[in-house]
Amino acid sequence: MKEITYINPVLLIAVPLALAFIIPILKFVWEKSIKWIPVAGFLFDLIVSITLIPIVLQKNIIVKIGGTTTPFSINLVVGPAGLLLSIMISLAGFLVAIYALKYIQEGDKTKYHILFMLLLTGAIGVVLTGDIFNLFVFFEVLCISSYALVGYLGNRAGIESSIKYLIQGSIGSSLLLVGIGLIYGQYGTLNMADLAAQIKTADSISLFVPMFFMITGLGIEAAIFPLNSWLPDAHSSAPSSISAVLSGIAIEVGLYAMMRILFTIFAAESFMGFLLFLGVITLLIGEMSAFSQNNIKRMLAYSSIGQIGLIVFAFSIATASGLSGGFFQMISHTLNKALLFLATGFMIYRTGSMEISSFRGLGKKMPLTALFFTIGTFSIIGLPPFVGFASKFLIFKAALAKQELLFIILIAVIILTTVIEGAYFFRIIQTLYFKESDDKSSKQESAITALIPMFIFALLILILGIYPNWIMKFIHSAASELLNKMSYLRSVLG
Amino acid sequence: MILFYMMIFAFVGAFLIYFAGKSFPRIKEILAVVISFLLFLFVALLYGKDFQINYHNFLGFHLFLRINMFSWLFALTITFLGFLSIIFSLSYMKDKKNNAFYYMNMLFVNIAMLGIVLAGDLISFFIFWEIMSWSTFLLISYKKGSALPASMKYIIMSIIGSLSMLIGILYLYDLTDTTIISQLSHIIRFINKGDVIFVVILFSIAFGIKNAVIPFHNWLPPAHSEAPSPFSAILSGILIKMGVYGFLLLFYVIIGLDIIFHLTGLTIVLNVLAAITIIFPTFLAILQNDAKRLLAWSTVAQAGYIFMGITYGTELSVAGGIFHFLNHAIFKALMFLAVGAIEYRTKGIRDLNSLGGFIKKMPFTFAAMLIGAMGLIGLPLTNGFVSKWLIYKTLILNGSPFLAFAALIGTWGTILYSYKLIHNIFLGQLPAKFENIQKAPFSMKMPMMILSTIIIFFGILPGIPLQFINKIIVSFGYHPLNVSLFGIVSDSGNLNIINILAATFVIGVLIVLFFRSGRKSVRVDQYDNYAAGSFIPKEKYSYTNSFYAPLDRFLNSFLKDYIDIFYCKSAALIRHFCNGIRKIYTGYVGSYVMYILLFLAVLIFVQLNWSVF
Amino acid sequence: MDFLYNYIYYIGAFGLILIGLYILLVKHNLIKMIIGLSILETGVNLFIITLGYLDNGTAPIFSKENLESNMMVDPVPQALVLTAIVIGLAVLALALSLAIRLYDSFKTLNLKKIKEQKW
Amino acid sequence: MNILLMILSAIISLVTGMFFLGLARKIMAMIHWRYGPPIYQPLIDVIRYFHQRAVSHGFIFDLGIIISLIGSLLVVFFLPLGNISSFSNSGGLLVILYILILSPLGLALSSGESANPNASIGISRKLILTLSYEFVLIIILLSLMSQYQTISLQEIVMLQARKVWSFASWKLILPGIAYLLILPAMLGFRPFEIAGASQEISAGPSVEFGGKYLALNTINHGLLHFITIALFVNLFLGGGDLFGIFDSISGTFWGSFVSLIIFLIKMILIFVISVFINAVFPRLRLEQATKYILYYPLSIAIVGLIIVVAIN
Repeated sequence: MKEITYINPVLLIAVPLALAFIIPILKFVWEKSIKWIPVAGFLFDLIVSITLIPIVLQKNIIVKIGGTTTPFSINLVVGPAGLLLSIMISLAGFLVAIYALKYIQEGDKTKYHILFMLLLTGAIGVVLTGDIFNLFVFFEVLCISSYALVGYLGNRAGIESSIKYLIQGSIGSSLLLVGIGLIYGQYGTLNMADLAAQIKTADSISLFVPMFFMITGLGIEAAIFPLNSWLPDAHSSAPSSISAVLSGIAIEVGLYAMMRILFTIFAAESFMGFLLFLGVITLLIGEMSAFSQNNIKRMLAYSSIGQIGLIVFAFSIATASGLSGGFFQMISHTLNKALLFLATGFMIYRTGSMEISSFRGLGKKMPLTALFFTIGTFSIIGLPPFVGFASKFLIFKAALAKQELLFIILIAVIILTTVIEGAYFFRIIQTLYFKESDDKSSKQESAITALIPMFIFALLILILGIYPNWIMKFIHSAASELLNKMSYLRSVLG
Repeated sequence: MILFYMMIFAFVGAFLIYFAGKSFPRIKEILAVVISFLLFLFVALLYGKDFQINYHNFLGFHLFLRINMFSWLFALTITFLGFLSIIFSLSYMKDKKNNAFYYMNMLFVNIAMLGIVLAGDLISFFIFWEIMSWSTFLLISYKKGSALPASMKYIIMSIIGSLSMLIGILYLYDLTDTTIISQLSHIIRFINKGDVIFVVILFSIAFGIKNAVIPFHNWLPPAHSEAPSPFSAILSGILIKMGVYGFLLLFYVIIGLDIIFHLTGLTIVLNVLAAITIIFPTFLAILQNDAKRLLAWSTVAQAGYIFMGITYGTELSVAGGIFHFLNHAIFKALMFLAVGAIEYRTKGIRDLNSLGGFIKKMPFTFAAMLIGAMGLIGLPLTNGFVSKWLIYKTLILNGSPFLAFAALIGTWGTILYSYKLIHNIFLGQLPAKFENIQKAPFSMKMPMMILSTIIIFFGILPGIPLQFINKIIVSFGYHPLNVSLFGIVSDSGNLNIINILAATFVIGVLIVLFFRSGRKSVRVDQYDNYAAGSFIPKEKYSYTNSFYAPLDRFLNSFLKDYIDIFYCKSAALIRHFCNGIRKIYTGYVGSYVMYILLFLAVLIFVQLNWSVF
Repeated sequence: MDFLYNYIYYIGAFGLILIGLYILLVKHNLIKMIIGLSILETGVNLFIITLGYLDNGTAPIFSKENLESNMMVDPVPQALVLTAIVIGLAVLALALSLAIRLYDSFKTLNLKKIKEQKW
Repeated sequence: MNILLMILSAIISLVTGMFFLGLARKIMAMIHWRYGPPIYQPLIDVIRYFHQRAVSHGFIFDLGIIISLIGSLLVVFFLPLGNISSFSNSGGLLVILYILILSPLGLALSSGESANPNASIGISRKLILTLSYEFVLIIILLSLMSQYQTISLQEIVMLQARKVWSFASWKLILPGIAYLLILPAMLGFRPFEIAGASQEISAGPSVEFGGKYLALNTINHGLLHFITIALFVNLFLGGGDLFGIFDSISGTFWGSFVSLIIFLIKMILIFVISVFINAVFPRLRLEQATKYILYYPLSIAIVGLIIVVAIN
């Protein structure tokens, strides 16, 4: 068999990690350059990830570290699903890093950039790893850097949210570790494929208890309904660039890890019915809580909860089209929410307030920022021709393809939440464009380095909304990889 | 591909207007007029064509554009009214800031509606439907202030509707494996009745909301009255008729005659809804004191006529429904434009109680309004007469006198509110503050003139539009009507406009001659009135105020928009509930920890005890 | 007694975990909660160690000729715990430094009184 | 031929209308124990008005009254007078219903422009009153049209004429009664003399009319009396038919003549009854009148329609 040469995916993790630790050294050498390090790192990741696409579409890339044969070595499994997320992460990382060039003005910038890189490196590690303990470790890298970044501004809200997030997150990781321990105690392996091979179906209670521990642990990071109390605080108190990454990437990575464990390791079909409800409840609670918010970032944070609920719902349909819908919704949520938070960041910077009512007349003062914000909201509500429509469309289609009354009822609930979502987002649009502000100061657009990433996000939203077919093949293979446990096993264990 | 290029051209044009408007303010108006006129021309040139093209592939769905007689008629109406209202906007929008945004959205709405009627499959139908919804939202919000809650109402209703339609489309797709309209119409007969009814209900919510059928009408009055007037004309004239188009498409093209009227009870329910939609809004319109709100309620009522026509399901009624759509588009647009002209000259006053006597100041607008009102009432020799006649006739002859009663009494209500509108704006005393009101500018007069002419033209020669409509109903599977140039021939009562025209003309000439032969009268001032010796106060009060006071007293006690009140109450309730829900995020970490542990504990407990999973 | 003898480490580990959770659930003082977290993590670590622990087992190094692999302690959990301890330390350090900042801002460590971020 | 018939029916209606106006005054005078004016007095008045100077308030002031008269005359062509009918084939009852609108609308436009408060009040009252009796009238017409399954008035009259008596179908008795009950309101007689209340609002809509305007208004008034009663006679009293006695000569000139005479006699009878009612009742207030119409005649008419529909 002819070997295809490709860049080693380990670099996806290694390069940003190395760069992250170069930053403090560089600080003494050339301080001005440090803010470009994340840009370079994630641009590298983005390019590498994209070049890997054609290879991954044919077969998964397995990278073994630490020698020996598969179950006993630490390995990376770069499948379509993982690569898809890693592209999303590096894309978001790259664009948000550009945004941060001007946006991050206060505090110790060195620390910001280190933590930012660590956060996303952790995220890439989580999606690419093939080993549950490594998953835990990367997860902790992600979590700890996000605890710190939430409190980065050092103001009252940031510190408070950060400590609350830390407490809940630590409990989550402890529970995850307990779950990993329980699994290891039974099967003596940490390799996901090996575990999956040993666990044919999840039936005994001894499997369910670790599963529950792991779900709860990951669920905290994935912000599923009763476990998501940290999210509104953390996302609203962090700097907007970090909120964008947390909302667009961190929780989705948590969700991905959870789904990977559920689908690949446990193959817990019967649990999906429960997750279906959990997803819808998460959606409902998130959107309802967002409905009467006056703080824009809190509103966006609650909306993220809602979106996560929708993604959980889509994954829990547990069909190929459902999973495709879920992945597509992940992509669309990353783009939308990142765009919204980025636009909001400069709007808050401009008005000095997070109250929605203070955004009056910003449509005139910051026309482009307001326009991008509007595109983001339209997309997140699911209006064509934006990407949010395509993803919601896929989810509805997948749910209705089940042809069960239950799904029709759940979809009715989802419609209700979309209506609520529309209500609060359109209210902001009205505030931006159709309410006169008292302040008559002149036009002052966001910084150009902020507008470029926003523009790219908006462009992607529009293009993917009109031509969703371009990524459908990739998404389909991601969905089938996640759904089809056996092929995953075969690709890893050989 | 010409259709596709046309749409692309239009969208690009709309953007061009926006960006050109930023740098060259003059160009955007010219561009808007030219583009809308070209669209009208394109569509007009497509007459008689019948084809469909695949233009895009969206998530595995093939998207089509198609044109045939049915969509051509709607497309022509859309582009025509779009063109006229953009001309009207030239002066209406002249001194408003940010009108590039307005023109762009105006074109967006028109293109989206064009897309709806040209859509050859349900997915592109839905996509254009949604584009229409949000661009309409932006336009309704345009005037700020009280327009904001109105547009919120609109967009929320609209989202509900479009989502339920989306579910309907996907449900249908699951059953038939296609969304292409021409294929659906063949496959649909293999589906069982229950599914068809379910789909019809889902679609009916969407179309009913757009068409403002009664339990879904409440967005319309505020939206119509708060939108800029040229857009109100579009909104009332064609945008809500997209619901009509949808119903026609669903009932007659997709599902087909032989199935839809064998669904038990469905048509009865729809007809009763239509009757209610005629009566209540009519009487609510009488109570209104805001000119545009009055017209808005009238729109709801007239939409009820159209809905009645298309759901009653005989060839006469369907033809009448489509014809009434066309007519209503024309005369209601005309009336909104006339009110817009008043609003423009009075700097935004449209309160009927404070206007009056404008006939001396704006005679042309008065004439337009009068002709529009005559069409609305349906007086013979105007277009509204023929379409209403068709609907009444079939209702009576097919044994639905109660529906006919609703329709006929609705007409009398129409007289009352139309007269109130005319009287309170144009007749009666001219308040002193309006002494210096100017005539409407030419760019406002021109669309009004064209529309007025069409009203009379169609009223005298109903055969011309009816021939197109005949082709449409034949394509639905009906027998063609026996249409002559001046009316309709059938065995149970003919309609012949030429008789009426001739008689009117002769009598008119005779009476005028007779009248002129009398002693010449003297023009007097408006205050030179007979008051049985008493003094007529000036400026003290306006007796256009509460014109139908006795009726108001009588109706006000029980006639309210209960449905709107109900919706508003439930919205408030939901808001309250939502506010309560977020209280679970207490802010205390201990409780959050408790949630986490409870979640874990419940999962384990449930599995241990009942082995659910 | 046999049960207790066999499972004493597990009982101890889960006892610690439960104590940690109890503290997190009940205590309002941030420092106490951080202590709770620490206990929780210790419990988890102990639990994982126990998984690979063998009574009288030797280190998993083939230092003598006659060593069988089933007499060795499983090395993997120990590696895991080492990592976990490091992570725990990082979290603890971060938590404590945040606690200092929190006290600077709010002049209290009672989390019941620090509820600005809610709803 | 048709044109001749048209002219003929126009003349008949104009003359009868004038005659009705005179008759009403005469009968009222006799009830009051006066001599009263001669029966041709309205005609004299019209001629006299015509030569008097009038004030005009504007173009619509002129146009409205002309429209009003056109509307009234048009309706006449659609009404079969005995066997004479000119436009029976142009849309039927529905067209009549619609052209009936023209007359009050024209009047309302005309007096609306006069800017006289009394006129505005009068129109408002008239329209409201019309709305309320129109409820009843529509139901009555619908009962007939449902009964005979046609919208042509001519056919209804013919179908009824074939029966022995005009109330041939007992199902139509209730609608007939309802029509009788609203007849005074349609004629504008007391107790429904609300719009043109001369003592209260100076004859309401026609307050500003003088000279030739008043002349046209008077003619119009007469015509409206004629139309209202002719419609009733056509719908319920078999038109120009009397127990079928003259069936043998139908189709001939004499047959038409006799039927016209019978038609007119029936009309006069009904009119006289209405005038009696006018004489003995006081004027109601608008609310009272509306309530009355919406309670009694409306419920009778609805019951009638239900019966018709149920049996068909």
